[in-house]
Amino acid sequence: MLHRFANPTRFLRIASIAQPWIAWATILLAGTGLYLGLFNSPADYQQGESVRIMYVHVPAAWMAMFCYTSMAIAAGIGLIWKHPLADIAAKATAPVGACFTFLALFTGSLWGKPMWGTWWVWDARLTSMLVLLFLYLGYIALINAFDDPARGTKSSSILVLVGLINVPIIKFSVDWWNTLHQPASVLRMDGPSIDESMLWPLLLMALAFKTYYIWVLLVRIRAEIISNKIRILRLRQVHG
Amino acid sequence: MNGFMTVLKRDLHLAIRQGIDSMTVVMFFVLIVIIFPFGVGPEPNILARVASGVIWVAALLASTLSLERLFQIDYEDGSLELLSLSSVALEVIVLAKVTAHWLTTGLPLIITAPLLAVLLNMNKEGLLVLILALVVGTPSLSLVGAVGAALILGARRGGVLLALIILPLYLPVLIFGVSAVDAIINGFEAKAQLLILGAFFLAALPLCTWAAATSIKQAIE
Amino acid sequence: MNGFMTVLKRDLHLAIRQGIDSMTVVMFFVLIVIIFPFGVGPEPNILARVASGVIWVAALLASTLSLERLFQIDYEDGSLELLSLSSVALEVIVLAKVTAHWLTTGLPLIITAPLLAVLLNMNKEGLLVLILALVVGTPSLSLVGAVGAALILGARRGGVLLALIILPLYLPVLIFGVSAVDAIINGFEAKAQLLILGAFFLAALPLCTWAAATSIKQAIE
Amino acid sequence: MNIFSAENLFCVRGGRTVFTGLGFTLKAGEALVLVGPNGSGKSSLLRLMAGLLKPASGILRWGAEEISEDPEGHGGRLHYVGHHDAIKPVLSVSENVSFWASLMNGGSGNGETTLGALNTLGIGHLEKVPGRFLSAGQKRRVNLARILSTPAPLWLLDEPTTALDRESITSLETAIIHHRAGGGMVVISTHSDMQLANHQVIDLAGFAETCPMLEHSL
Amino acid sequence: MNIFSAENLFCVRGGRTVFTGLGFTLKAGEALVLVGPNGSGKSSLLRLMAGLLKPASGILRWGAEEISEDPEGHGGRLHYVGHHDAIKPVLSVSENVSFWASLMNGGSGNGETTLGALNTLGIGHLEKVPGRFLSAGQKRRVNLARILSTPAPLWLLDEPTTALDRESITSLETAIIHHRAGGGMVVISTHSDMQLANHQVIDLAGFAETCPMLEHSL
Ligand code: HEM
Ligand SMILES: Nc1ncnc2c1ncn2[C@@H]1O[C@H](COP(=O)(O)OP(=O)(O)OP(=O)(O)O)[C@@H](O)[C@H]1O
Ligand SMILES: Nc1ncnc2c1ncn2[C@@H]1O[C@H](COP(=O)(O)OP(=O)(O)OP(=O)(O)O)[C@@H](O)[C@H]1O
Ligand SMILES: [Mg+2]
Ligand SMILES: [Mg+2]
Repeated sequence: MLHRFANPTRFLRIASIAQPWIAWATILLAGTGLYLGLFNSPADYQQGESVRIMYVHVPAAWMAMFCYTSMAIAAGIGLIWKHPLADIAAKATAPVGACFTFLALFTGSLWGKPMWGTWWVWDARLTSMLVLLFLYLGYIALINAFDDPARGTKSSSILVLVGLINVPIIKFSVDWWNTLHQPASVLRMDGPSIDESMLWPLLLMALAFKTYYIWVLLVRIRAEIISNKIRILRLRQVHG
Repeated sequence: MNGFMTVLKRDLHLAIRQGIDSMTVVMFFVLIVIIFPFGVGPEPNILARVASGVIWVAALLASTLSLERLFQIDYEDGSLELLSLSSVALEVIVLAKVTAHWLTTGLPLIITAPLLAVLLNMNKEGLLVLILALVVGTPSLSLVGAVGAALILGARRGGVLLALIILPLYLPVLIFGVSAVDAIINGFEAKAQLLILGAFFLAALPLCTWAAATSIKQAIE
Repeated sequence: MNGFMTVLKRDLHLAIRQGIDSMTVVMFFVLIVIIFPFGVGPEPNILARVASGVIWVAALLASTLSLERLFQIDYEDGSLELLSLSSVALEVIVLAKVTAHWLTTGLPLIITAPLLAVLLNMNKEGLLVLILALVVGTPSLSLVGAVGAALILGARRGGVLLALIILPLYLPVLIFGVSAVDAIINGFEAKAQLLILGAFFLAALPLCTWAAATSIKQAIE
Repeated sequence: MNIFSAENLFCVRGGRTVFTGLGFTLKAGEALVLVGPNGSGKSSLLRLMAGLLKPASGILRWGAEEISEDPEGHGGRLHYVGHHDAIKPVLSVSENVSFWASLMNGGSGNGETTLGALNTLGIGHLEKVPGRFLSAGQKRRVNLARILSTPAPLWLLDEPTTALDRESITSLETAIIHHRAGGGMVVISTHSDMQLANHQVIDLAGFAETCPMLEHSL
Repeated sequence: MNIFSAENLFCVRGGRTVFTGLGFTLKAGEALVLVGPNGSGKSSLLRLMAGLLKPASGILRWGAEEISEDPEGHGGRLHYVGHHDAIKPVLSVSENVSFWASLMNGGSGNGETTLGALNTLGIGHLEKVPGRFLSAGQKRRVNLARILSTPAPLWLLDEPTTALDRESITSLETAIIHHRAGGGMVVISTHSDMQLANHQVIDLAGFAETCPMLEHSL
């Protein structure tokens, strides 16, 4: 199954068909989600209007972890089955994931000021999230630190796999240590414990973030394939 | 097993011949700890409060710096290729080199740490737990660091890059190492933290050996 | 002068080609600053108290690590021999390389520092003086570091040894840099400290250039 | 009897095809010389043979077994001499050589064979000299002494004569004759002319791709 | 007319005497070949000539002037090729070469001469390739292109043929003939036989100390 998509020409064809659809889906989902979240949902009885940060913060935080996990899976596939496309997908995911992580940290801080009275506290959830940002940045630094791109890809793939340990730590940090941050109320074993008027816009936004990720991923993979082609063409030119 | 001992002996041999190496790491460790009061001011109660943290951070940094050359020199002079071509599994060789590294740098740090702790006004119970925590924690540092050292082989900016990669991974050791000491100082038990450090080591042992060996294999392609 | 510009341009060129390099140093700097709260505990008032010290110590370490390869790579690939054989005085070449180093690592540090200071709860006046002190102080770090980088050429344990050599020499910069910020925060003037930092730089400029050039000549014998 | 063979080797480096469709068969006692202009892929082929590099496609075999299936076993039966001499500056010449010997033999570096190997290459008198004091040619000879000090059926030598004087080249040639007489195989890349009796030659220039653009390298 | 000469050179390395009482005189257009077994001091002598190493005693002169009096001036009039090729992996071949040219000329690396030098050594087509993609011989050729791209009266070449194929050696020989025809001098250490017309030879083996232990090395 995988091998069918591993062929870059076929991938490029499928990608160019899928891309506009995904773009429209993103815009639609984000539009409805934002409208519902910002104008059509109640302010929280405890948190007031600042609760609306949630509609960006929570999906961004989910995506930060999701992107890292996908990156690790792609890197693993690239390492074991030597799939060039998987390597490229991992590489293309990193900056997106880093941005989501940054967004989660940033909106979290914004939210923290009214809620906890400070931009930042050094607790387990926030810290492990910061570590995640550094894992992303370390990956990006490592993949670019080699003269030979193939070397960079392999080295950084191993790094992602080792760093994967951090993801469960982020997820369960609120359960294992008592932190300021509130525990999971959507993604938990016994079903969500959040009011439906807030749940819906949240889920829409989460979906929008996901389609946005796929959209950017397609664009970046195509760009990467093309720039590789250019590199090879240049090599061919100079080597005569 | 024979391969393990041969490589371990050779690495210890090299370290002893080069004489000042573990001294250098210890001195760097001491230096960082001593430099710190210059930064935060010399009040004893603040110092005592941050003592365990400073010592752990210094140990982290000393370990990072000393790890940079763990495989680098063998890589550059062609030994690593030959080692990987020997009939001994690369994982065993990695383990032997990590052991040698810990014996020549981790151990001296553990021996020095109590002195520094006293200098920073740490009390006796704290001291004991600090040593225990270092004994359980520093092997993990060497193991995790070995992965970093293997990953950066052939990269352009070694030292800083290595630090960037492994410091985030060191954080669990730092957090539990410090909190073990703080727990005891504040009159709680430190057993849980020490157990977690031990578990971390047991998890790191196979994972890091594998990851380091794999990265070395692809570095010498 | 021409020789200076040629070498400066080439080093900047190399740094830009390797793109992410100064980013790496900045990230290391940020990481060290961030790691400290883990060690010393997260209480905001303690953090604010040690903020300037932590930032300076991190700058020192980032500078140390990034300096390791200042001459190393040129030494290993034979470029340093050829540079020293060119008709341009070795002192000029050293100065060009140090300038390039400061532009690609010192400057980014100065730009990042304010952000970190805010994270550690430093106030606005302190922030301003911190930047000023870094502007006057970091060139000295690059200069002093260059001497260390030249001294360790060909030594076996680069990174740690370098740190050991130059960190003590960095102490004056650290002390006056920190005390400038502390003075302002506590409502005093910081002018004296900044002037001393400036004087240190002026003294380091000829002295370090000469010392680095001399050690390079020795190293390539 | 040992046979070392390959078929249809395809080597890509830095996204560029270096050679394609290369094969060879080497029987016990035979020698293979790789020639070709700079950059034609001699070093790359030797690294493929050692298992240090993986071919983009094609198979290398020892007897009937594929070497990619047991890389450690393959490493144990060959000696590789590359561009770097793997000499530790702080260890003496004999310590340098005997470490590799004992790693190969599983722990028993034999002092006598080490000295014998050094003498064969005319550096017996340097036995106690630390590696850092050696000239380029002396280092190369120490590296060659390493492969003489323990037997292995397959020698892979990448320009082994670099920096060697005439006399050492002759010693090396003699050593190769002995090795082959004992059923050993040897693959050598060289620009200068070494004297080998009845050897096969592969000219790498003949296997260069005219069109280096590759689909699968993306 | 330029004369490069030395008398009574005495070289100590690692506490050991390498050679003593060595002298030579080299006039414009002349060539000097250094031969001798491994470790006899060829590389050391070349480094002495370049001013990279200081003799324990003895004097090197350019014309009447001692080179130790103006090391920078001496550095400016020579090209040295050692064991390392000084090639930056991230710079393209032509950037690598033209940096050295512009350093030598005080800021004006001429694109045309660079390309000319590359073409002379048959690597004009690699002009835009980053250094990291080069094989051993290609690197060596880039290093040689460096010395062709700016004129200097004295060439000091330490085993310049290392890793070169036959064709490149011929190009180098031709380049040396041109250099000498223009009044240049060249000193070469080599084990393989390069073709040079009427050159002087110094056999380093003749200058070795018989008793290598020296009081002053204590
Ligand atoms: C920089 C600071 C912050 C960081 C790094 C951060 C990080 C995260 C992460 C990683 C998640 C996903 C958790 C999961 O899926 O289990 C999350 C969820 C959440 N965060 Fe934050 N957060 C921050 C600040 C805040 C603040 C100040 C609030 C509000 C008081 C807040 C409220 C929430 C809520 C309500 C969720 C959804 C939990 C759920 O339903 O699963 N966060 N945050
Ligand atoms: N860095 C060094 N430190 C100490 N001794 C050295 C050093 N380099 C070389 N020697 C010694 O000096 C002597 C001369 O070495 P040199 O490199 O000049 O020889 P060479 O003639 O160039 O040999 P080769 O043909 O092997 O290149 C040798 O005996 C060597 O052991
Ligand atoms: N590490 C590398 N990364 C990418 N490409 C490389 C690398 N090493 C070599 N190449 C390229 O692969 C090709 C073959 O190189 P190789 O070193 O095998 O040649 P060679 O025949 O040994 O040449 P030489 O005679 O110069 O040693 C060359 O074109 C070279 O540019
Ligand atoms: Mg080669
Ligand atoms: Mg020599």
